[in-house]
Amino acid sequence: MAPHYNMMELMISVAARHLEDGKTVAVGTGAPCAAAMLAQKTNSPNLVVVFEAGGVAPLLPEMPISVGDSRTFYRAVMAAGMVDAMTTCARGQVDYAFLGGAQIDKYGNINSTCIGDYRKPKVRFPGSGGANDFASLCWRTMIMTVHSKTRFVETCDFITSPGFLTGDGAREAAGLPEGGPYKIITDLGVMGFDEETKAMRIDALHPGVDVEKVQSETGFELIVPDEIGRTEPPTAEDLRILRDEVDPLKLVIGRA
Amino acid sequence: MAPHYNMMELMISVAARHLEDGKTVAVGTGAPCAAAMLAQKTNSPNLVVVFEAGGVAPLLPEMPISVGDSRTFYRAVMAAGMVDAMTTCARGQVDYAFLGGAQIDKYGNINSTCIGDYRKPKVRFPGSGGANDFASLCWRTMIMTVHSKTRFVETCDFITSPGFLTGDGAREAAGLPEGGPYKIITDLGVMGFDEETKAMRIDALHPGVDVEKVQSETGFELIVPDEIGRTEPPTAEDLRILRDEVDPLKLVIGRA
Amino acid sequence: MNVLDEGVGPLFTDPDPEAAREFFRGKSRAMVDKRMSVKEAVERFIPDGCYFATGGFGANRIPNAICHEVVRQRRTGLGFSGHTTTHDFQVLCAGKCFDKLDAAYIVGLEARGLSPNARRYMQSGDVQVADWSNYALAARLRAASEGVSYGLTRSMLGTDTFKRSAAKVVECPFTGKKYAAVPALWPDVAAIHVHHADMFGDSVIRGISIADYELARAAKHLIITTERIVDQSVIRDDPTATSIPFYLVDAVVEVPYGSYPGNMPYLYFSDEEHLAEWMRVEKDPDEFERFLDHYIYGVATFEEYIERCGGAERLEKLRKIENLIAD
Amino acid sequence: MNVLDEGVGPLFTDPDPEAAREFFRGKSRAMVDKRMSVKEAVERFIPDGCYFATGGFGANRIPNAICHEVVRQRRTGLGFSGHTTTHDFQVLCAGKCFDKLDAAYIVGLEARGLSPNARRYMQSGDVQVADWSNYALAARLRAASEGVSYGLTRSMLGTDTFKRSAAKVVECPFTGKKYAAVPALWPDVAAIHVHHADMFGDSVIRGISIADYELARAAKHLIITTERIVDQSVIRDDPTATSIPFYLVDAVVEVPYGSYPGNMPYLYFSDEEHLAEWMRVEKDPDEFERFLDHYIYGVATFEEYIERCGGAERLEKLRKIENLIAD
Repeated sequence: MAPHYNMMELMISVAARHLEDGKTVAVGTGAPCAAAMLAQKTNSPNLVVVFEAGGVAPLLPEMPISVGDSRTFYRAVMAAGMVDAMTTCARGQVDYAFLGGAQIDKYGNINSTCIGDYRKPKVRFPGSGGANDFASLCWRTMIMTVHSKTRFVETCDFITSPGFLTGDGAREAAGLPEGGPYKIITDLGVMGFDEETKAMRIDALHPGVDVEKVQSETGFELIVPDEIGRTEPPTAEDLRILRDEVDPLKLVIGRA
Repeated sequence: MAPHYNMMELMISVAARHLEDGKTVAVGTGAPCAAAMLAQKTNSPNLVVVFEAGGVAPLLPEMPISVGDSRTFYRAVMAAGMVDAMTTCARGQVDYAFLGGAQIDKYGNINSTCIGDYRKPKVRFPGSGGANDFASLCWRTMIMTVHSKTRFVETCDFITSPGFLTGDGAREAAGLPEGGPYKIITDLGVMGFDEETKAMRIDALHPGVDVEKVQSETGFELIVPDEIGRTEPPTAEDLRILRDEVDPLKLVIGRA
Repeated sequence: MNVLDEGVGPLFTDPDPEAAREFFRGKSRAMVDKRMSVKEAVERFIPDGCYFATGGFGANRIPNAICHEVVRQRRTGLGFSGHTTTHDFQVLCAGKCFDKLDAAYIVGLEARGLSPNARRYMQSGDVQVADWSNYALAARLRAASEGVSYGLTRSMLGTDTFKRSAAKVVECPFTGKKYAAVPALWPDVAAIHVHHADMFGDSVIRGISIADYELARAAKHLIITTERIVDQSVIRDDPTATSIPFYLVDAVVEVPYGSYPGNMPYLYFSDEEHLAEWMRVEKDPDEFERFLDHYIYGVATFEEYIERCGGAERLEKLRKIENLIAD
Repeated sequence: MNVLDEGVGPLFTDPDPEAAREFFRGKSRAMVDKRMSVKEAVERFIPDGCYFATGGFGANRIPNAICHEVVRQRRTGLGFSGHTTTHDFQVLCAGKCFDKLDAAYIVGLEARGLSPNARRYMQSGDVQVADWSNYALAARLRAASEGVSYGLTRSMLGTDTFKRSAAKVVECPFTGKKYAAVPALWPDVAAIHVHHADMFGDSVIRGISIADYELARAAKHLIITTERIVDQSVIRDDPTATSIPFYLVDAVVEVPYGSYPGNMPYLYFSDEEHLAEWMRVEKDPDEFERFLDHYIYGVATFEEYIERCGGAERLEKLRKIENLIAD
């Protein structure tokens, strides 16, 4: 009998399994941080967590509120600065980074800047922060988001952070290093990107979700491969670690 | 009755008086360091001494042997790095720097790299070290050297560090910031540079030295202004400080 | 110079290294007592219309006493930038102090949500904006700190962030690789909050440095606020720990809890309740006006503000949270 | 890209950032025990023909145990660079280990004079040289550390140092100013001597850092020699002090007195008598051969070398000199 879990617990568990051992991950607050912590306690004990403001490999005592707060370098091996963190990405030493945003298009480009006219926006969001840097410089960017038509759009109002831009070869033409979006973990499943066209495809679906449902919540046509995986739900051990060790205050997993 | 002094003591005293209060000076080992220390204890208590390897405003307990040894940041206010030291020069925050070399031409260009064919030199010297950086980036470079025809040459075998290159406007044309050689303190006097042509001229002569003597020890024609100053010999107080406080082991002043 | 592409964003500051060198040439390196009050530091070094930058990261080690004073002195027409500006940005938006902005991260407070008043201000069209990434902004400061007029990064390429910046695309003369060339940023004045400093300005930061190493060197004038002023012997005992030397500094202001309600590593955690109150009252402009009258305009000093927020008792609680001490 | 001028010096390493990224992609970030002997570190990471760089500054905080082992293992055909290389350079010249050289400061030992043997080697024509300034070389490492293929400096312009370098003159796209563009330098391997490190490579340097922050990040492989290995808790107690994180490091070698006869700040001063002996014996090539047999080829380890130089008694004297303790 599978244990009961909520959607956030599922998404975090699925994200955690994508983080390979012996690699580096740049995380923000919330779910990505929980995913990295869970990975360290399960499949990837040697996963190295870094924060954009300078914290390297902290022993996180609790969830940070800010990617620059004290927790992000609590008993860290190094409390450096932003230039060090970002140039580590630029040198090719950061494998994964987690991004979020208000809009994402089929090439994984992300908008976190504004809706409407740039000069007098209908809605102004934070902008890049470190997101554009991570999306430009890390090997594999990961996105965790709810899946809806307002979020998965044909065209972003503003491309804050690069995915594959206009498709295959576009990153290289723009001067960006190899990299780009890797997996998008949503409340419906896991999206990936086609190796040739770099357009978004369905990789796997959560239990009980079908292709029609995903497509209906997406504002552009998804590639539907012949074989679509099923995401593995969190194990009892995943849930115990997540609830007892990673997020005992339920700051993240309590929200779902 | 003037106190007795040797040539090195004279040169150091003269150099010290050129270092204004509230300014920064990048020094090497030996006489320049002694000059900066003497200036701090006489005319320029707020002179800030910096070293190219990163030491800032140390309380020098004795003469350094290396511009990167422990003495250069003994009880310093900051022990930084070379990039910090050199970029401080580049930003325009270092006023004076002392240079040396095997050859110097009439525009104050300096050779500390080689004599003869570059690829298989007759004599190989250290090269730039930090000298080219100081000569390029500081406001006023100072040179302390013995005055001889083999040293003051028409053409350097190799221009390691820039003076005024080929004369007025040449630094700007090459892309160098404003700056360049300021005073050359030799065992015969103090040489400066003509404001218009940027060619070397006699500023002042040491007691007992005349124009003919200086010109005969110089491999190119010096500009001889109508008015030539006389260097002031070290005062008794200068000598006391130099001998008792700055260089009690006579590492520098004992050599002359 | 072949420029392959360029952003259309405004450039608010002069990237000419000669102008910066000339400025720095005239700035004294004398090791003199630079202690003054928050009020005096703002009066002397942050005039209307100047370009101001904050150190720290959002609500972490921010020079909040300076931000409050800028609002209290009703500064207008400033240029502004900072790294992941959250609460500092919120405070300056409250006073509508700036109308030119180099934005990297604005409006939001990270996990705490978005500031209603900052959004209103940024959606008003009253602020001229250039967008950058956090690293691009750091690279601009780094270039200035190096005395050169531009820096290089591979961030921003191919995006609207690039388009709305003032960057240009150039090619490497060795490899042909494309880079975003970002113009050096020399702020007229920066404020950085540190753990301790001597009266001359030699400063020590504990924990992450964000981009404050670069900012301290790029800023033409530098205000240091410090949790405590120490004798210079403390600095000279451990010169490895110094990241800001005195000759960069114009003002040294002792402000215990100067990052409040932000986090100060090792000393006090952020006051999440008070930050939540800011977010709540901002929803109603009238209520927010009363809030500002109570907490900023109606007090003479930052110490009074902290007093109104709960004073010593509150601070003791934040000290415990910071140090993971259970109540 | 308009190149206005370019040096004719050789470029020994590839400035392509993609090649470097690909290398670093494959390098593990796992926090594993990296302790090994000097012998093993040199065998594994410094093969014949690779490009090697030393940290420190001349005879200050140099990885001298590694330099001796490189000579003892009779490495040849190396590329080499370092900042104000003095005694480290002298040691490698003794073994004729390199034949490609990025020179900033060579041959001399600062106030100690010029090395006769290093001069002979450099005047032989057997070494291919590019000349740089100290800062230009640091800027090359810094560019590599930033993951870009070139850096900018206003040094070297207008001189033969520029001409004999591999730099190029480019123009700023914002101001038209000229800069020397210097190609990123990613050494195949670097060795840096530090005060303490944990077994994973997290390293702490006390005092000036020279260009070792940049070198540690630029080097593809990194050997840390350390005065002592500490438990990681020592590192985690004060993460602000760490300048080299474990993921940059390939080998951690505990070598007490590893900078001998060079200076190690706070621990021991340089052995000026022994350095003077090097200079003296170098005058006569035959005597120098016997000297090298005695001190390098004829010993199995660096510890034996130190023993032959006077061992504990000598080191105690250098400790006193360093700490200004009168005998």
